[in-house]
Amino acid sequence: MPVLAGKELRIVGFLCNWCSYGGADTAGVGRFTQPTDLRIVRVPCSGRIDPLFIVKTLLGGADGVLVSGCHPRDCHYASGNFYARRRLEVLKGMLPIMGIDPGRFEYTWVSASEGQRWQHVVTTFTEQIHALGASPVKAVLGAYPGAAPSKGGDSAAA
Amino acid sequence: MDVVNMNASYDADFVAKVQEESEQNLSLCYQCGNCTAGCPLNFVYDIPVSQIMRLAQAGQKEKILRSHSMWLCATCESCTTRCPNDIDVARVMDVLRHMARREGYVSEKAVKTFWDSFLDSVRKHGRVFEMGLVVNYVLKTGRVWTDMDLAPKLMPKGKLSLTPHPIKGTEEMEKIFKRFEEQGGCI
Amino acid sequence: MKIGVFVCHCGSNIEGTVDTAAVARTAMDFPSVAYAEDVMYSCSEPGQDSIINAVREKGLDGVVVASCTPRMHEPTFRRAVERAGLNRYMLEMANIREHVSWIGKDREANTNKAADLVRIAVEKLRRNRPLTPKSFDITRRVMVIGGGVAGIQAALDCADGGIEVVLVEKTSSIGGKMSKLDKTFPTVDCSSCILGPKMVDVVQHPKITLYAYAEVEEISGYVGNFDVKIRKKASYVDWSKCTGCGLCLEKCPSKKSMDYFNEGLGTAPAINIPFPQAIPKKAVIDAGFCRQFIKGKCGVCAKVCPSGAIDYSQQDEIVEEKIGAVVAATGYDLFDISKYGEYGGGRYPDVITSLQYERLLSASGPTGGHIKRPSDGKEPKTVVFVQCVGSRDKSVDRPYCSGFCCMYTAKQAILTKDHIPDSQSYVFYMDIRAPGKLYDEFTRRAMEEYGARYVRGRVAMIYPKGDKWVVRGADTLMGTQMEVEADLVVLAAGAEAAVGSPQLAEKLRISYDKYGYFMESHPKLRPVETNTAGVYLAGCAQGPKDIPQSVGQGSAAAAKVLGLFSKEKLESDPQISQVNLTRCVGCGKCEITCPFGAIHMIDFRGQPKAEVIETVCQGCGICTVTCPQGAVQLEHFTDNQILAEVEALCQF
Amino acid sequence: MHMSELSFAYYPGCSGLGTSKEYERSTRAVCKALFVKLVDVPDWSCCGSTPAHTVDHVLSAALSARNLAKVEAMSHETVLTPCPSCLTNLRTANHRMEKPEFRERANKLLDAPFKGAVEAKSILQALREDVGLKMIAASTIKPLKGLKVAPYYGCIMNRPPELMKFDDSENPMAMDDILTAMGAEVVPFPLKTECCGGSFGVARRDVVAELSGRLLSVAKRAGAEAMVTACPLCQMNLDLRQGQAASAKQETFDFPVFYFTQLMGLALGVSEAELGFDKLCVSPGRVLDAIAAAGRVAERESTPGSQA
Repeated sequence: MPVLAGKELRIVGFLCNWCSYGGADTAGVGRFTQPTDLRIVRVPCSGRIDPLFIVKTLLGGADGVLVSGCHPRDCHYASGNFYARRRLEVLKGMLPIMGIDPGRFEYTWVSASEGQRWQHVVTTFTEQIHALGASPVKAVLGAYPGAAPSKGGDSAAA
Repeated sequence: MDVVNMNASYDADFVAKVQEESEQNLSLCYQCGNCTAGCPLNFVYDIPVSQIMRLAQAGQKEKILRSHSMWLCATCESCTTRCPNDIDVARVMDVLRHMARREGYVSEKAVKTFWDSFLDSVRKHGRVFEMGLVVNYVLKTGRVWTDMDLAPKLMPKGKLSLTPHPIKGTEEMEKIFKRFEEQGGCI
Repeated sequence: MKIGVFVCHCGSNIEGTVDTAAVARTAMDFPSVAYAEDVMYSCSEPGQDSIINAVREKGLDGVVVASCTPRMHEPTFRRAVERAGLNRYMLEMANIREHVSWIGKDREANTNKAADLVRIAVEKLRRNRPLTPKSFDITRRVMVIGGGVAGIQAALDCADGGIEVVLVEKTSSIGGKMSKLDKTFPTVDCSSCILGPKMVDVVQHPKITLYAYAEVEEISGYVGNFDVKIRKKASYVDWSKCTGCGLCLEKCPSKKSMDYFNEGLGTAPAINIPFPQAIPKKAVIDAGFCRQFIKGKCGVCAKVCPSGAIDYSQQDEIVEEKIGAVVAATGYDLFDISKYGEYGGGRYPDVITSLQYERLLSASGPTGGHIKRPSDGKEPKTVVFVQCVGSRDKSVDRPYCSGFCCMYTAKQAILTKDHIPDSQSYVFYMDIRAPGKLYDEFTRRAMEEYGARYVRGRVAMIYPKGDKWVVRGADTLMGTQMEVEADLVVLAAGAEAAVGSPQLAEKLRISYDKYGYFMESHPKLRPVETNTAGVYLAGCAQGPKDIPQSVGQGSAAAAKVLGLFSKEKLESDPQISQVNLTRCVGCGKCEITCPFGAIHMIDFRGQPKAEVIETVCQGCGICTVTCPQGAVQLEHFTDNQILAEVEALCQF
Repeated sequence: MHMSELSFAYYPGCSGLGTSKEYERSTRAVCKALFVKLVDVPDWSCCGSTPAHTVDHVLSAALSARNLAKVEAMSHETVLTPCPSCLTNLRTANHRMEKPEFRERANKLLDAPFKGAVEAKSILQALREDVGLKMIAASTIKPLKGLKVAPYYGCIMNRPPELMKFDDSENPMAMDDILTAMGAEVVPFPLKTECCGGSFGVARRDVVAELSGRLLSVAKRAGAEAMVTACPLCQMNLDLRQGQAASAKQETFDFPVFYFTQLMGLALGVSEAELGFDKLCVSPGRVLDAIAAAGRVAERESTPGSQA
């Protein structure tokens, strides 16, 4: 539904299934209260996250993007989060060039056992985004016209 | 011993106040007794410190503020240092003293008087004038024989000067105490 | 496409803070959604039936269940849609419990958020396609890491089940902590008498290969087909020749080596066999103390060895094994008591750990089973036990209860009385934790029959007074300080994750908690499984446990392995990468980045193309991001699916 | 072996003007001998000591902050004080005033506000860490041979560790190390950090008699001939009130109680007069003579030809 006017901003999270998504589950099981802004998109590994997803999300009008994966060396797929770190670091540097406030994007590592840490990450990031306020993108571009396939098709076997 | 009726006697405001002023979470205490175990002053306490903590958890204000224990706490920090739950117990004892003063409970008059005389001296001269402090204390308590046995030891050493060494900023000191009192602080 | 949406109340767990009916109503407006309802318990039988019926009646070809985390019930609902006649991968879940109803009280915001999550699930599902798993062969061999009682049990049960076992033990003998114990609670059984036979079974079992004094170097592969490299550390003794006669131990001129088995009480010869019942009973040279290595000359052991087994030039050796599953049973280590400066652990000779005390009680120990205190070898008459040293103590970052200390302390108090009838034991405790068959009765016996004096309170300090040790604690029940002048003080040191646990977890690609204990895949329902298929847990590696619990877990892990291996073939998850040959330019980037070697280059009509080895691909999707052409796509996590989810969120 | 000179702001504390004159003097003498420059805080005032924090934490902080502000004005980052009680108050004020809200409340009581960027350190810590054992050993002219002492740190020199951030809170070693480096024999004293009774001497002499008595008898049992302290209040309780402690314990002590700086001064060759040994209530004569005698023996052995 539309973002609750005034109450929430649009924050999208990309979480790896094995550590951070589990950490968010652990936070839930522990009833660690969090702000309601965040919407989590589940991916198998932080290595699956294409920097383009984040750019499109931000250009699409999201106010913030949070990426979280397994701690370095603790990746379920051995080295996925190392690729992620490299790619996301580059992205962070490029955001200003695209006119996006780098403060609207953060990436972090949270393990499946770190429910409290997840609560902390979500809370602080949400506060950070609220401090920055709504993204100007919407005003400029209007809502994102729609994510045309960046590349590739629905199913590769086509 | 009578029954403690928790509905009636649990003083929530008191518990809240202690937690706020001490910045400590009383519910962290699981009554292991480590604070009491290490407390050097325990032998003169009427209520051991771990039970003071328990009474605080249970909101038993009256019982705590009437006790002698917090007046006899030397803030030696054993309890704070060894608490397995990282509670600053000594600070809680300090805060309880503050409350007792404010609410007019003084179970150890002599101790309070000595501390007051000390601060009087600081207020007046900016630095403690030891001789004056003792004299002041003796006058207030009427304990003429306080440490008379020490005088012959001390005097010939020329340690106790008979005149204060006031600082330049004495009125500045006076102002500190004045402002404190104006803001409702009580000494 | 016709999608059905089922919004779960989960009793009041979700309904309490989410208006599930409203979510269902909203979902009706989403594209392709043909049906939506709210369900009391979607995972219950009636709940699943209502899904199945709806699929059949409404002719749905995709299902979204909005309930708990997919990490919990995705398999359940996949089976349900399959029973309804759909492909099991035509299911998506929206996590509106752990990620919504349990983390906020604002019903309006929660309902709104829940609807959003359903929306993205629908958008993803619209782009799902039926998938069929491939099956692949299994290597029916298991590696058990750790030769403590849990590992031994797992190894024996697997082997008896007909599976080949590779048992890897870090030290030179199996047996673990249990082999150091004198007796066990609550039966006061002789520890080595009940463990010894099991240890012998291990070496004699035709299906068990034992690598002692070895560690896991590297592990690759996936469930059913792991490749491991095991480092056999140099013992400087050719074990194929060593008969364990022990002559070298007697003759070794350097007797100053650390006696690890006896917890540092006394010293050992530089060439040593840790204890008489050691399995394997083979000698190891401690190069740090051996004169041959320090001074470059000695060679006594080589001269006296009747079988010529000594080999100073021996090097570490790497052996490779192929296995299909792993049981991690690496146990625990003891809390370092010197962290309590006020107890003088490490400074005061007669303040020792509970495990050191076991060695003093044990007939095979340094004192031959006579309790003698380290300082002067005198027999202590007053023994004080201090519990919770490194347990339930936030200030040393050990907030958890180690579970077994209350019990072994009671046992040690009882044994003290048996050894020294005119002795008096004191036990400083906070609470007595004795849940377990005959456990509480046992702690009572320590007090009632053996006269151990229990004092409810922590100890603040220990200091010397003449040849005594003053233990100053509190008796919180009396509300007093309490001092005991002791001859010997035993600190019930808590349990810690074994040294190196995190590093091993990283090799195994399993998770571990902040204390280094391995994470089970569900705290209640999957206690010996991990989130990595084919890797199981047993014993204290997962958290502090006593012997029966560890043995139970050893057997449980074995049952899981036998269950896994009982299948003809294993099914691979079809959510894997696919190469679009028309787009692929054969640059080979994906082949390089794949952590599993699941991509290889093939020749396709004279052109190089990437090909995914379906049973090897683990579905991480790293290649998908790497491919500059977008030729590789991860099934069910395609770029378009993820971007569709993003778009669904951004359009508002 | 002249090292670059260390310079610190210096806060003597009230007792230095009276009951701990000898600590004050010997501290200055030792620092001079070790090239540590002490710049007095101008017109410093009392930190409020124990009485202040038993009344109110803001008042207590303000009394300390008045001095911290002066240190700031001197543009020194670090202020040294010999007195653990002053040290605790200065550090506590500094620590609590890191919180803006509290800082504001405390500064409201002051003419000149404290911004909060001064570290308070004990003389002991400065000598142990900034000067260091190497320098101290090298500067030792008259080793403290034949001296068996029990170093007593008092309860708040190292506690609570989170605040004091110096040495081991349960088994501090700074004085042990310094005195050993200067040739003294240090006996293991288990009650290094046990309370002596603090400021209860006047109002509750029974408390001090009992606690100080316990310290003295344990030190004696440990085989020490004297105690060494780093705290004016401890020293006064153990020395001046030794008689009261003795009668409480029904023991005789006659146990000299030094300030560690007095013994350091001795080893560094500072004249005894400058070190104020005459100010001690229990005469240290016997112990000092023993040191001197041991020193003479050592000299004779070291002078060539005397072996015959």
